[in-house]
Amino acid sequence: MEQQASSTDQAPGVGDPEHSGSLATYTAGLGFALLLTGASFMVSQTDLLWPPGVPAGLAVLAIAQMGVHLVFFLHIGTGPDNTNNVLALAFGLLVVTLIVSGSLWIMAHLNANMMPASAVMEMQR
Amino acid sequence: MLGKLNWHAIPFDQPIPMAAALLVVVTILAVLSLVTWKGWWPYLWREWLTSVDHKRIGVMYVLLALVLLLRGFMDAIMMRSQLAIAAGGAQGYLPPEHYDQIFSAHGTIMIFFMAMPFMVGLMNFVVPLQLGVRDVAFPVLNAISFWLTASGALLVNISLVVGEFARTGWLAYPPLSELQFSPGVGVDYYLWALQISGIGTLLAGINMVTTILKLRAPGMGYMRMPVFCWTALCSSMLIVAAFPVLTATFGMLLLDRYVGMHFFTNDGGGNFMMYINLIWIWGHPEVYILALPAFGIFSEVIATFSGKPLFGYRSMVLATLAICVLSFMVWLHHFFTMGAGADVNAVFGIASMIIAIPTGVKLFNWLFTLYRGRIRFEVPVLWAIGFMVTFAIGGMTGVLQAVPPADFVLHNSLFLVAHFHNVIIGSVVFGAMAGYYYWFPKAFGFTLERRLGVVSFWCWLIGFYLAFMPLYALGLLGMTRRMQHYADLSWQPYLIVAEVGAVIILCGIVATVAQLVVSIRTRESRRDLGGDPWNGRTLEWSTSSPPPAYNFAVLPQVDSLDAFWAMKQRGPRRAAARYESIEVPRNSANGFVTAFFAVVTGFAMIWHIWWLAILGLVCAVLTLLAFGWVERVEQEVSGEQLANDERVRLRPMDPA
Amino acid sequence: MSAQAATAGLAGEEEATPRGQGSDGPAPVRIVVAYGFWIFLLSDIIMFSALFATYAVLSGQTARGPSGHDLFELRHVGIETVCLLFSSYTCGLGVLAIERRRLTFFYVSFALTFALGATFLGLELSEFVGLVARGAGPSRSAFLSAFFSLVGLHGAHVTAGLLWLGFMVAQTAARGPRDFVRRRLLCFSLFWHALDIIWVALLTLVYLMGAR
Amino acid sequence: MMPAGEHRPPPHGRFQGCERALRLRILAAPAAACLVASCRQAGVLDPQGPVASAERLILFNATAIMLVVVLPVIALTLAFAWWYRASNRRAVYWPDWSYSGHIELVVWAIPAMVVILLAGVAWTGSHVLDPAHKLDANANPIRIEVVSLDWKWLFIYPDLEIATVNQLVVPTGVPVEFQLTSATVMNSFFVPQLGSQIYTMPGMTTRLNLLAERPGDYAGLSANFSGDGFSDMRFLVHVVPASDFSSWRERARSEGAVLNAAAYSQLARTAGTTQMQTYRSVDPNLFERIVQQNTAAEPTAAPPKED
Ligand code: HEA
Ligand code: HEA
Ligand code: CUA
Ligand SMILES: [Cu+2]
Repeated sequence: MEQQASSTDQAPGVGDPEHSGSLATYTAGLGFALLLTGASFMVSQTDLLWPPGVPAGLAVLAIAQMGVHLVFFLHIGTGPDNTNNVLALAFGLLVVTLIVSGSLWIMAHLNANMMPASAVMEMQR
Repeated sequence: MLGKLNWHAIPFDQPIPMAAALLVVVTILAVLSLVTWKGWWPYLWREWLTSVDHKRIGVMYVLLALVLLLRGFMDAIMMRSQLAIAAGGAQGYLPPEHYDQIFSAHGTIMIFFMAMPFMVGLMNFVVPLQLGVRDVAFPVLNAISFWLTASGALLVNISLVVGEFARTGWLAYPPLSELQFSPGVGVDYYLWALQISGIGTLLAGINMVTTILKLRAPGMGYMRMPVFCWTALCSSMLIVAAFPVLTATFGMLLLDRYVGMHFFTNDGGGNFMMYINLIWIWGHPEVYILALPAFGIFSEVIATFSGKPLFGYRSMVLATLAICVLSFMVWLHHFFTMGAGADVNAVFGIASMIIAIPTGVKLFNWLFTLYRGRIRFEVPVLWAIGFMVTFAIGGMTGVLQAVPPADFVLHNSLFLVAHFHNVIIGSVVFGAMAGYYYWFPKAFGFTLERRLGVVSFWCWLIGFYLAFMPLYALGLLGMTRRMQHYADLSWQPYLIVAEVGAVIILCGIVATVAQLVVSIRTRESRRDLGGDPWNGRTLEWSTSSPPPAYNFAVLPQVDSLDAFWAMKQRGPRRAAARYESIEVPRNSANGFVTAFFAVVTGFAMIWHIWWLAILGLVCAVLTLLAFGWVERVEQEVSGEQLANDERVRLRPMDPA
Repeated sequence: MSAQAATAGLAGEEEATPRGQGSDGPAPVRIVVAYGFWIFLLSDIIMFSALFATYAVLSGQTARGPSGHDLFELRHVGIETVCLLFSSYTCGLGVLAIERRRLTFFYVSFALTFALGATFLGLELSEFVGLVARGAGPSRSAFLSAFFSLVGLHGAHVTAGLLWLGFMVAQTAARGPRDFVRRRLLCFSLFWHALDIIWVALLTLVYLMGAR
Repeated sequence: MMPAGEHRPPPHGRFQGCERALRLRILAAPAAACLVASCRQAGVLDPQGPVASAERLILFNATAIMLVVVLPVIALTLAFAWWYRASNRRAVYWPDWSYSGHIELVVWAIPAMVVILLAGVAWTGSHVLDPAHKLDANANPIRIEVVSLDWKWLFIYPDLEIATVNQLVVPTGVPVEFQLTSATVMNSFFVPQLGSQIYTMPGMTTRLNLLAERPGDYAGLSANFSGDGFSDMRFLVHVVPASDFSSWRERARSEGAVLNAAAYSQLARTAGTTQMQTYRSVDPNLFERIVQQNTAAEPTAAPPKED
């Protein structure tokens, strides 16, 4: 397991400085992140966006920001040297999606089927 | 000062647990004094307790699993005996408080401390050898993983003597497991033991994934990895993805119990359906975490002893990956009867059935590996064939329960109990036994006695069918699980047959133990000098038995599937022209010491001894930091020494 | 090495295999370590996702107690967010600095990271204390149990991160920017960035959606 | 449940009459042969209502569909293992054979076909036999509210204003609409001969629709472990012709105690099972109050509520 330079596979955040992490990428990442955060606050605090659309808007902004973090801070790219990292990430995201969306779907059905009428009223407060 | 702990925690007034506890304590003391008397401590400490060699750790995992297999079986036979007599008005010999602890402990131990360590142990031992590398990615972490698992097992067994174990079933559903309904320490033992060992398992999974993806012999592309490595990879990926959910779920239950939160309580807006949902998000993948490595073992065994490559390697890999992903999409089939509604039930039911497709493909591929083979009936093949037959039945009853309307009448009945013993024993236990026999010579340098192995197999097979087929019938007759006694006398004959089956399994266990003893005593006549006792196909057989600490003096060059088979076709093995020096990791007490403090912390938390809990935690963290402060300098093995070793090793293999 | 990789590629077995993967033996330590840590981070994110799901399910269960709308102060949360984002930036700069062996720059960056992280933590703590003082503690309702646990778990990670940061600075000072030290700094920075990602999800789901 | 340290063995030995009948039935048939459907059985294989009949049929169908594949697999496993044993010199040996596109195709296709068929059964079955799905019948349905308590069952007939414990009396041919909850931990309401079980959960109401076709006594039970007294948490389902049902109702109306808040509280607090019992009148809102969990009848050892 000696250190060798010939290998071209990568791990997240690793790489020769010119290649992945540089002052420019970090600064750009910070800029994007601040911008997206600001947008999120704006969307949630003002009525610029059609109110029923706000959750969707917030979700999109959050996903975009996570993407920014992954690319600019964790240097997860799509190059051939990154396949393993991306595959692992994809598997993780699949699991997270299944857990969250599956749970919410199941629990919504259970609650809808089981709440006595009065409790439904109360829940909507 | 001592929290809730006092002398009443020890059940002096109850003869059965006392006797069992006494037996355990006496055995432990006997072993400890033997070790002391023989002066084996330095050797044990140096070679085992602080070892970071993946082979040693693998062996310790398996040893832990075998010991807890015996504990789990003691529970099983107590349950079977109770149910054989507690019919009609009879109450049997175990009152409900004990019976409930016993089935909870049996399920917990068998899954977490028998099946898991067995599979993780075999993966640990075999995977680096099959990949043709010198160790796992993180050897010290590996030791920590093992010792944390052992810590959990220790805590569960302490509960036998000090206090009590959970009486809530092996998954501790709230609200029964909430403080309101289970005020004792039983559930806390359960939770802390599983939290601690769960972290160990998670770390082991991370280690294994990294090893398989990043450390392979030169030339070993993905499509040249042995199938066992593929199944180990998928199983470990499932560990990495599922165990965090378990940790979170137990964490929430702990917060409910310790600081009065309301995640799953009946009051305060809690919703225990969420616990059931989360625990099965972990629970269903868990059964494949156990089953996949077993499938891998059978793939290796069937190919080796049929003298043929595995049929349909690509299909096999694809099926494994499919099972890995699908197993995260079916969890609701464990609570069809909660009332989520037709659409939800149907979707999850169908998703469950879809798993039968890749599993069926595997079965067919094994079948066609046997086809036109030249099968040598060594013991592992017997287990494999027993598995194929048994698992087909158990899988079928699983699919049956995946049909929601059928499950409405089968859920929680003994039919379900029969299903899961059918698949678990049929795949995991049979697979573990096959792997144990198959790789034993690699680990210890001599083969196991064959005749007793055959006896053990037949006892298990017959005993299994007698013990569990009647449960299918009983389930259909309306007998539900976790009953301490029952009114219906017509059930008794079936339960007596089941008891007989368990006793026959006991004979199988006796044969296994006898086999081990006999084999050790007659090992000289069964030395495995060539390192390849079964005419194997994969790289673990290319090194000596037992392998040197560094596994391979020179990393093998891989240019096809079944790499070692291909090498053998090319002619006898030769020493390399030149040996370069290599580095092997040094021993580390990190794992053992950390785990010691983990046990202390867990025990203190269970008994609400807050100062000790904090002390234990701080010490555990300090241990990690202290070991992290120094740079680990690996140990070098020089080229000359390697050349020397290799000369010695190759001598008996030399055809000339 | 590379010639051999080429022949393995020609064998047609593994088109999907990236260069340097499997076909030329074990990966270098640095990559192994970072990859293992990446897997760990993914598992951590999955653990959070279980808590997120629980929070989403329980967020309406206020047991006639206060709801998010009554409790959350977005200005506070905005400052916390900015602290975390800037700390991620300084952390990244610190790692760049150590890779170029510019120690002073490294220490300054990490000191800033620590300060920003500690500010975040302080703000979070003051929020928690305020809630408890108003009778909205974790045992008040299922919603608050889920809130405190989810946000608290992130806070616990930040705390662990700060301890680790301190340890790493001490180790760098004592050992210099050696290979194993830099490997660990790399892992630390991955950890710190991942906490940001979790915070983004938390900010959106808990605060921005909850405060409406 | 019980305060820690106090272990009261639950009483047992109820349902003597029912048991005797079963015993006679079973003694007549050797145990192992009983799986054959022709032999009269209690349990899932002896359905007494449309739901249970449909579920048994699905059980049989699904098993048969799968056996079509599983039996050949088992037979081939044994046959191949036997024929290709190393000592059989007549068997052909192909040491390098490991791939055949045709076989691969078949190998994926066969289980896939079986699963497609089963998936159809599962989809329609889930919908038609959804426990919340009301049953079609000529008679007007009867509503029954079910409460699981610590190791006993309370049945409230809200329209008749009577209640029973551990005994459920229903008329033949009349659809029964159950609403279920629990005043303690989770249990599962299950009458194997009538079909589908469903969980009972505190603070929630589940729904179940069943129908009994023939008069008789059927065993009911909790199918989800709920603590020390679980094994005795059984009840008797007494299915009677419609005329008998009305006379039972009249009798129940005139005898027994009243199930008011105090009586309920008494019943719920007594850990352990009790005899079968009927109440001649019941507070019409009791069920709703139990679901709301404000009956002041929390089981023992309950911490004080916060609100
Ligand atoms: C891996 C999992 C596993 C295994 C192997 C077993 C094995 C057995 N189990 Fe199982 N069981 C469970 C998992 C398992 N069980 C679970 C999860 C539950 C549910 C718990 C709950 O309800 O919450 C359960 C519940 C359960 C019940 C309760 C049923 C009920 O609810 O009413 C019963 C009843 O008898 C039972 C019986 C048995 C028997 C007789 C065996 C036998 O097959 C035992 C076989 C014997 C051994 C496994 C020991 C072999 C030992 C060796 C080979 C040692 C060799 C030693 C050396 C070489 C040194 N089990
Ligand atoms: C190693 C463990 C293991 C394995 C491999 C399986 C495999 C399967 N299990 Fe099982 N299961 C458990 C362990 C396991 N299970 C445990 C422990 C429980 C209970 C936990 C508890 O409640 O305590 C349980 C419970 C359980 C339930 C819940 C029942 C209930 O609570 O009411 C269900 C329901 O769908 C189910 C389904 C399945 C299915 C569809 C498979 C499939 O993967 C099976 C696939 C295999 C085959 C089908 C056979 C081979 C295929 C062919 C020969 C091809 C042709 C066949 C067809 C196309 C059908 N299992
Ligand atoms: Cu169970 Cu709502
Ligand atoms: Cu499952």
